[in-house]
This record gives sequence, structure tokens and C-alpha cells, in this order.
Amino acid sequence: MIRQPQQQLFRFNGGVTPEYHKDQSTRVPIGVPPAPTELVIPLHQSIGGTPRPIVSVGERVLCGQRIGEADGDVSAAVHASTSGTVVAIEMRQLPHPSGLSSLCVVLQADGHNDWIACSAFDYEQATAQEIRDYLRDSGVVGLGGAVFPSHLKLNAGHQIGIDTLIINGAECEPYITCDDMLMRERATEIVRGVALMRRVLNAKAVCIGIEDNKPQAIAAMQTAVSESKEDFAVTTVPTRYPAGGAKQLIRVITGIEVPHGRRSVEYGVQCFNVATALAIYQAIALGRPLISRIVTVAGNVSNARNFEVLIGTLMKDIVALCDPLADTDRVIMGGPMMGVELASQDVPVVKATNCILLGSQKIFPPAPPEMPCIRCGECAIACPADLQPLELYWFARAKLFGKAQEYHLFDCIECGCCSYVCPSNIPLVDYYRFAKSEIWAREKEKALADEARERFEFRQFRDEREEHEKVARLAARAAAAAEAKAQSAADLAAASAGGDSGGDDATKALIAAALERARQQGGEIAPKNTGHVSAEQLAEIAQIESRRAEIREQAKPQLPPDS
Amino acid sequence: MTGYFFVVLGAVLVNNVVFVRILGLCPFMGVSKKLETALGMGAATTFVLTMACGSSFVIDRWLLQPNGLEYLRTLSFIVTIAAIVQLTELVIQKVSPLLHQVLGIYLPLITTNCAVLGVPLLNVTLKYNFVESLLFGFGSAVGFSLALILFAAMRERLEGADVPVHFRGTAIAMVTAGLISLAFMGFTGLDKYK
Amino acid sequence: MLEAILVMSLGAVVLGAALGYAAVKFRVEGDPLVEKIDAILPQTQCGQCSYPGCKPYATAIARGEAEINQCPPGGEEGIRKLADLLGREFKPLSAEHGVEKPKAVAVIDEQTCIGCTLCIQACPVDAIVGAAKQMHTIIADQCTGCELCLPPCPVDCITMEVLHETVDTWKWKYPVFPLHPAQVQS
Amino acid sequence: MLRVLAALTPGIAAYAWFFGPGVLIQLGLASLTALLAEALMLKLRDRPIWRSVGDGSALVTAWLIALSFPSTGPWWLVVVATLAAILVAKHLYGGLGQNPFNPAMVGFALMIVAYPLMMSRWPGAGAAMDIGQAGALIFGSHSVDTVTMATPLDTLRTAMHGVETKLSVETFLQSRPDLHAAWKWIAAGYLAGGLWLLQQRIISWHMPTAFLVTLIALAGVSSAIDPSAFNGPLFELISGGAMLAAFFIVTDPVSGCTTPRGKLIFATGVALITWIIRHFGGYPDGIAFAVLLMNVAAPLIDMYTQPKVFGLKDDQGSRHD
Repeated sequence: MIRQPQQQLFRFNGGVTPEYHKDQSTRVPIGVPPAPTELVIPLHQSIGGTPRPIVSVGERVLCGQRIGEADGDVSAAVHASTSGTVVAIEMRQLPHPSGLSSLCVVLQADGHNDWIACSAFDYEQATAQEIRDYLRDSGVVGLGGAVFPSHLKLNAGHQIGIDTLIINGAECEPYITCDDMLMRERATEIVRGVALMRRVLNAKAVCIGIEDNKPQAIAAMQTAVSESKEDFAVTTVPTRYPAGGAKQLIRVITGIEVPHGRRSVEYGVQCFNVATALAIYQAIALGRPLISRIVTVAGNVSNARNFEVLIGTLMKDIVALCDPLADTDRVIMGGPMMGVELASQDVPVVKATNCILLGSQKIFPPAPPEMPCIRCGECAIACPADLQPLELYWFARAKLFGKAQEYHLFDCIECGCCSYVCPSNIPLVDYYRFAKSEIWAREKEKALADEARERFEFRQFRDEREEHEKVARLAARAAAAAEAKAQSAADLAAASAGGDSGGDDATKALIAAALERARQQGGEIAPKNTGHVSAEQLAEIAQIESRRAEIREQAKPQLPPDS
Repeated sequence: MTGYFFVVLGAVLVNNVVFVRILGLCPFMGVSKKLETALGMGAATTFVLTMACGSSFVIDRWLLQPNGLEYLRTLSFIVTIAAIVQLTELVIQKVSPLLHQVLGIYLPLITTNCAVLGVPLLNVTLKYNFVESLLFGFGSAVGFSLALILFAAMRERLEGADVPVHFRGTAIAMVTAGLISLAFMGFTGLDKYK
Repeated sequence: MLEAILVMSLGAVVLGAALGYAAVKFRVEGDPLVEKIDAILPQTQCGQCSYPGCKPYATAIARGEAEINQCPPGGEEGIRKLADLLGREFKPLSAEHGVEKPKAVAVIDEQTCIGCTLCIQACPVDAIVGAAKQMHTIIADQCTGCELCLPPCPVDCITMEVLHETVDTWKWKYPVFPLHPAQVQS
Repeated sequence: MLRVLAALTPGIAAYAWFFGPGVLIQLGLASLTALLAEALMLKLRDRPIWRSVGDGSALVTAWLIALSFPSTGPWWLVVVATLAAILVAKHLYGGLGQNPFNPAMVGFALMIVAYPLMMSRWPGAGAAMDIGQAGALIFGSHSVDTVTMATPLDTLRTAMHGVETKLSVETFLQSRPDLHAAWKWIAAGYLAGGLWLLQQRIISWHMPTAFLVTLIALAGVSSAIDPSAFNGPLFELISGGAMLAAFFIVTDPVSGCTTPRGKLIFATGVALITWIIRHFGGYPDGIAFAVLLMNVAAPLIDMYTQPKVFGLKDDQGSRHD
């Protein structure tokens, strides 16, 4: 059944309508910042495995050249955003709430911006596997913020086909306008990308959902669709946060609720961000990998604006273009509802960076002190996932994670509606994030423990088996000996026993000798660190000799130990 | 018929074995930490108590009273109940090992559970007939289970409460039980209509 | 008096017979509880609990021979889970069995290692590779941090290195709660 | 919380108008006790005092206690009840937001169980009492029988189940029209405050509606069957603390249910138990016990009335074929 999405819309429960502040950054067109001289490109930019670096320090790379190779299927490649020289592959701070570092490729731009040879990808002739590999190697990921590798979503419906392809242009979070501006300015390319995706996915209907507070984007998309002669529906959805969440948008347009842990394709729906559609167009039709994205810079700046930023550009360089106000005291990646506060602006723009939001005491006044939860239920009314945030909070606060999971903690999409409405100013989402990461850590620990148990049990099993084998071997040998020399059995046994204890002693002596040598070596090795090459060599020689001595000693025939 | 109904209702609510008669507190405090264990304990007690009431009635009416051995009542009841509990434990261990683990040390506690002895003795005092005895036993056990289940659900939530350090655990559970007892006093006087 | 004795002994015989029959009829073998306890234990196999491995400790707990607070690697969290499973009261970690430490892995100083294989024999989870007279190394992913390889090493070349936080292992912190200092509930 | 206090004022004004200024003294006593007890506990627990005292939650508890107690009762009645409410029912559980029982109702239930006689001595309406007289009654001697009387519910109970079985509701009301009018006005005051709270979205419609509807239905049906033994809906609503309960007591979010279905079940349960205790139980009014009993059941009800989580609702399944 093909739905007629433009006729009937559905609603999701909950949601809030915060101040949007979107007009700040939509007054001027998307800007292009001056070419950066140094780019820091983190290898880990998408959900899944961290790509392996495939360039080396000192190597010259071209714009669009792959520098990180996808690690496994759930991963996406990383590319050089401009041409230049790799000056380092090292740990650099990431735009991550932890402020921790991860492996990055540092590129010194040469200013030429030489591209690799690009050619369109003939997806019509390609197999599903080839399309998947191509997109993975083009580094296309969801640009709405979740950075889920797109090839996994595009492949999912390849054979069977899906009912509805939804293109997410809702962009519900305050301040962020990158999708809005993209739709206004590049509607034609987006529509071409959507057409490509539709063919790959074999979708019966296509619906582009845009919130009704973006009339210009809606008009631009409608024009582009009618010009392209495609039968896409441009659906205006009511403005209500978080209508731009994939699950919420699917619900609004099709009425289907995709539960946690299920993929929307199981319900015949697939949802992509408009920027992802453009990236797919560029990858397939132009052969260009994903090396830039639109970033909104807003908040505490005098000239809020959107920029097309090369991945790896440092945030402070972009922010400087917008004249940040003097009282700026924090930088947030993403919007005020779901964004994460960063430790500094000295981090690169990554594929997930849809917005750089500067904050000050004036724009985001410090939250009034947290008051006790009185279970008023406002959060439950606002929750778009129909959860009971107050119960989740109660158990997350007390670190009763099992109970929190019973109350469906992992169905929480961290949209921040509950924190927004809470009259007691409780940072509810922080508690859920805390509880979730604790639970994940525990699950990881549990998996490790299970592995350790397996290995331990196998070791025990092996020890036992060896014990049995040894006993059997000895028994066999003893029997053989008894048969061969029946008359002097007693003598032999005595000799054997004597030999055994001798062997034991020998082993102990060996270890003692090695110990002695090692002590001496320890003394010799120590100065090595101070740079005495000769001493190092001496030590090496001594080691080799001692090993030889050991081998010689070991080469002597040893009697089997007896039990 | 309504008489029977009021026997059960009275035993469940008005004279709730835990909150009003204050019997069977050890398992009540011990097994009410989790809802599922509470359910198991409630089920086990319901079974044992109903059986105990039936069998003790039989023993009292047809063994002790005809022979003028009322003075052996307590003794023989204890023996009978102990045996029934043992039987229950063996059966549960076989049939549902999980329930057995969960009830663990509490199943033997039923043996010395004052509720299980007290209710049959009350039966005698109240001069109930066989059916009434069974119903009274059943009702008391249902009241016990109800108390246990409600209390367990409360305790599961209380576990997250920011209780002052010295009152954590059993202390606050006792306070809570006391307050529930206070609430159940509201039913006082209801049973005069039977 | 005679009747009383008769009645009581009759009761004893009947009930005793019933119990005896049930004990045979409903006999249970094996103890699934041990498995459940073992699943909670951290499987470091470190022996700090004074039992030779996690499984023996689990068995001892199930039999009621051991306390639930003897496992330092499991920490408070582990004790809490055991207390939940067994319906016992939570107890703080017993000091005589050790203290809770941050997770660490053993690292062999490859310069000093003499290749004696003693640590390989000591490792309960086969996380050390190497052969006689060859340098040994520890597979960090498989190391449980039990420290059992430390004492046998004749040259003390094994050290425990605390695992540092990475982006992958980073956890959201407990939110600041100005009204009440963060408290763990019992 | 402060708006809850504001919403109580019309009811208090009517109360003071009809029954004299005694209630104001009681309110003051309860408030003072509650604030001191709250501050003491916060101090003992090393928590910020002013912020928590200032949230007004202790005052709400205190006012509810003062309003449900006889306005000319001895001073220690209200003080002890408030102490029990704040110290035991609230702070032993960790303070605001953590108490499983409605603190005010714990205080009330405690006192009615301990001092049933004291708790049923209400002043006669229209007995023009100035503040001095009221003070003398509250702080002074116990020779107050001349001006006090039982609540209408109490009298009626005695009448219905006691000697004067022929006294019907109508005759009772006719005999004391002043009292009837007084209670009607007070109930109207609470109703007005409650409606304002609803309009302010401080409380949701679920609880008051379920409570009142259940009470009216029970009273309507039972009085239709046997008018001589049961009260009509109007009497049921204006007597006791029914209106106060509907908007201010049952709606306590901390100790009640939080799910929409749970709220309906909770309030229905309170109304049902209240009605049962009023008519069959040993106490004149059962609201406190009913609230406490449903508090006991609230966690269980909440657990089993969780709304379906997004995507797990029954009316849809995997659509793919």
C-alpha cells in the first residue's frame, strides 16, 4: 500500500516548542571560509569501527583521497579534505564531550586544492555489494547528527524495495539552520540525490518532510521537485520539537512508530537527512567523497551564518569569521537541546558537526539550582518516546540501572524535552546519559568476564587432559619397561626415581642460573636508557650468549618428570 | 454465603494478618525486597496456610477434641505445619528450582512463621467450621500476600530514596510497615457487619 | 496420657512417612545457583577471595560457606548484585581480601623477560603468549588484571598498568546534584 | 507550592467566617511547627536550609493538617501531627519528593487513631467566637463541651447506626441548616481554589474528576437504594474534607500515582475506600486512611499502568510483507 502522505499527517505524543532563533543565521547565504592551512581529520567520525590510516607521514595527498580505510562493514572511510602533505598521524583532541583525544591525520594544505580524478559511479550496473562498498569508501554517513554509515541503510532495502523513502528536512532543533539553507540553495542537487536513493532503494513513494517554519526551503524544494518531474511529495509538518528526529518524522508522515532496537526498513520506511541526500548525489553522480558539510555558527556571535566547511577545519577558525561576542564562555556542538558542550574550540569540524553554538551567561543563563523531583509528571507529558522520565530519573539517580532499564531507559532518544519542561530544573538527560554509559560499560565488562570464564574453563580442561595423558603415557612406559626387563624391574624403577629427582633439581638449578644472569643483565640494561650504545650492545651480546648457554643446557637429555 | 464472604474479606483487609494482627513479620520483612520474590513467597504461604488450616482443623476436631487432648493443640499443630512446610519445600525444589532459590532460607521460615501457627489457633478460638477455617486461612494468606506484594513494590521504589544513612535498609522498612499498619487501622469496625 | 502419646506418635509416623517419600520422589540434583553466582563474579580468577577461582568461590557462596563480600575485583557493585540474587544484606568489601582497584592489565617488560614461562603457567586465562627461552608478551584484551603472574616472575619484569580512559571507554559522569551530595543507596 | 497555598485561601476564608478565627490560630501553629521541623531536619542532614524551606512544601503539609483538624482542638494536637508528618513521614524518607505517604494524612491518621475523641470535637457553626475565646479553647482548659459538637458526618453516623435510627438525612439537615450552609460554603471555597489550580496546570484533571465522580456515583446509587442508611451525593461532597481531598490531598504528586491510568485508579480507590469507611467503618471520615492505603498501592499501580512506550503500542505491527 502506498500512503498518500501529504493528505494525512499523524502526531507523536509529547514534544515542546522552544524559542527557535533560526532567523539569526538565515539572513545571508552559505559562506565559504578561507582555505585553512592545517586540517586535523579524525579517523573515527562515524558510528562503528575506527578506520585505519592508509597514508604515512610526509606523504602528499590529493583532495578527496582516501586517508582512512573503513574497518569492517559498520564503518565509513575518511578522506583528505584538500590537497597537501600529511605532517602527522597522532592523538588530537576530538569534538567530544569528554575532551579526550583520538587518532587524527594532520594535513598541511598546499593551497592548490588538487582533486583526485573523479568519475560518476554507474550504480545501475553495480551489484548491491558494490554499491555498498562504493558508498562506504566514499565516506557517506548520515549528516543529521547520528553519523550512521549510509551504505548500511541504502543497502537494506535493495532487493525487496520499501514503501516510503522519507527525506528529513524538518530540522527541529533551535538555532540550527544548515539543512534549511542547504534546501534553499541546493534544492536541485538534493532532489537528484533523492532520486538516486529512490532507485537504489526501490522505494514506492518519496516524501520530503519539512517543518512549516521554513517556508523558503519548502518553496525551493517544491520548485526543484516539479522541475525534476519526479513524483516526490514535499510535506509540510507542524513545527514541534523533536519532529526532526527520524522516528518522530516517520511517525508524523506515515503513522508508523518504529520501536527501539528495530530498523525502520522492517516497517517499509527509510529515512535520510537532506544533507545526506546531497552527499550521496555528490558521491554517485560526481564521484566526490564526503569532504565538507554545512555548519551553522550561531548563538553568541554578531554575524551568525552557515558555512560550507571542510572536514578537519578547526572550529576556532570558523567561529572567528562570525565575530563572537566578548562574553562567550562555552562552545556547544549541536543545538541547545541535544548538543554537547566541548572543552575548547581547538577541535576540528567533523561529519557530525551540524552546528557550532556559542553560549554566554546571557543566552544560556546558568540553570537555577536543581530542586527535588516532586513527580509532577510534566516530563511524562513532554516525552516524545512515551516514557516516564520521572521514574527513569528516580532510578538513574540512585544508580539502580536494572530498574531504569525496566522502565525502558534505552528507548530514550535524549531529545531533552523532559529537562526543558522540568519545573525543578533537573538535568534529566544527563542522568540518562550517565545511566546508559554505565550500563554499556557493564555490558562490556560482562562480555569480557564471559570470555575470561571460557578461557579459564578451557585451560582447566586442557590441564586435566594433559594430566590424564601424562598418567597414561607413564603407565604405558612403565608397563613396557616391566615387560622388557622383567628380571631387573626393581633396579630400573629405583634408577628412574633417582633420575627424576635429579631432573627436578636440574630444572631448579637452571632457573636459579637464569635468575642470576638476569640480575646481572638488569644491572647492565639499566644504563642503556641513558644512551650508551656500547653498553647496549654488550647487554645484547650477553643476552644472546646466555640464551645459547640455556639452549645448550636444555639440549641435554632430560628424564621425564615423574609424579 | 455472605458470611463466608465476610470471613475472607475480614481476614484480608480488616484483620490483616501482618498489619493488624502483626503476625508473620520475619518473612514479611525478609522477602519483600523484590516484587517477584514477594509473589513467590505469597504463593507459597497461601498454599501452606490453607493446607495448615485444613489439616489442623481435621486434627483438632477429629483427633484432639474427641479424645480430650486439647492441651496438645499447639504441639500437634506445630508438628503438622512443620511437615507440610517440609513437603512444600521438597516439591518446590523439584518443580521450580528458581522459586526455591528465591525463597531460599525463607521457606523453612514459614515453619516457624507465627502467622501459619496463629491462624489455625485463631480458627479454633473463633469456632469456625471446616469451610470457614479453610476460607479464613486462605483469606489470611491472601492478606499476607497482598501486604507482601504492596510492600515489595514500595520497597523497590524506596530503594531509590535518599533515606538518611541511619535509617537505610531494614530501619526504614520497619517505619514504612508501621505507617501501612496505621493506614490499615482505618478498616477497624468494618467486620461488625458480617 | 496414653492417648496423647498414641496420637503424637501416629502423627509422627504418618508425617515422617510422607516426608520420607517426598525426599526420595522429589530429589534434586545439581545446583543451578552456582551458575548464577558465577555469572556475577568478574572471572578474573585471581583467588583474592581465598578460593582457587571464581567458580569455587561461587560454589562456596551457594553452600553458605563464604561471605558475599570477598571479591575485590567485583567491587561494591558485585556485592550488591550478589546480595540481590541471594536476598542477603549488602556488606562492604571485606578488607582482609583486598581493596577495589582501578582496572589494570599486566605488561611484561620485554627487555627484562628471560623467557622462563612461569607466568604463562600462572595465567588462569591463557592471556600470555611465549615459549621457553623466548620473550613473553601479554594479550592486553584478554588480561583480567588478576596479578597472578606477578609473584612467579623471577625477574619482576611484569608490572600492572592502569587502563586509561579513551573515547570508547569514556562514560558520562554522574550529574552534579547540588542539593544532595551524590550518595549510593543501600 | 506557593500557588497551592494561595488556592487554599478561599476555603480558609470561608472556614474562618463560619467557625471563627480558631482555624487561623491552628494554621499559624502548624506552619510554625512545620517550618521549624523542616529546618531542623535539613540542618541535621546538612542540606541547604533556606532553599528547601522556601519551597513551601512544608507549609502545604501544615495547612492541610490544620484544615482537617477541629479548629478548636487543643494546640498540641496539631503540633504533634505536624511533627509526625514532617519528621517521620517526610524526612525519614529523604525529604521532599521521596516520601511514599502523604505527610499530612499520616499526621491526621495518627491523631485520629490516638485521640479519636479530641478529633471529633468541632465547634458549632455560627457560634460567634472571637479570637480570644478561640485561643482560650486551643491553649486553655478542656471545658469546651458547650460550644463544640461533632461534625455532621459524625453526628449522622451516630444517628444512623445508633439509637435514633429514624433520623433521616433530610431531618438532620433541616435541624441544622446553619451547619449545612457553612460546610457548603467552605466546600465551595476549596472548589474555587481547586479549579484555579486546574486552570494553572498545577494539578491534572484526572484525580479530582475520578475522585468526585466515584464519590457522587457511590452516594447516588446507594442513597437511591436505601435513603435512610446512605447520604446523598451533595451531602457526601460537602461533608468531611471531600472537596479539600479532591483538589489538595489526593492530588499530591509525590505519594500518588503518576501515570494517567494510575491517577484515575488511585483517585477512584481513595473515593471508594473513603465511602466504605464512612459508612461501614469505625471512623467518622476515611479520607486519611483511604489516601494512605492508596499510597501503599501507588508504586504497584504505577508499575502496572505504564503507558505503552513509543513503538510498542498494540495498534501497529511490522507492516512489511
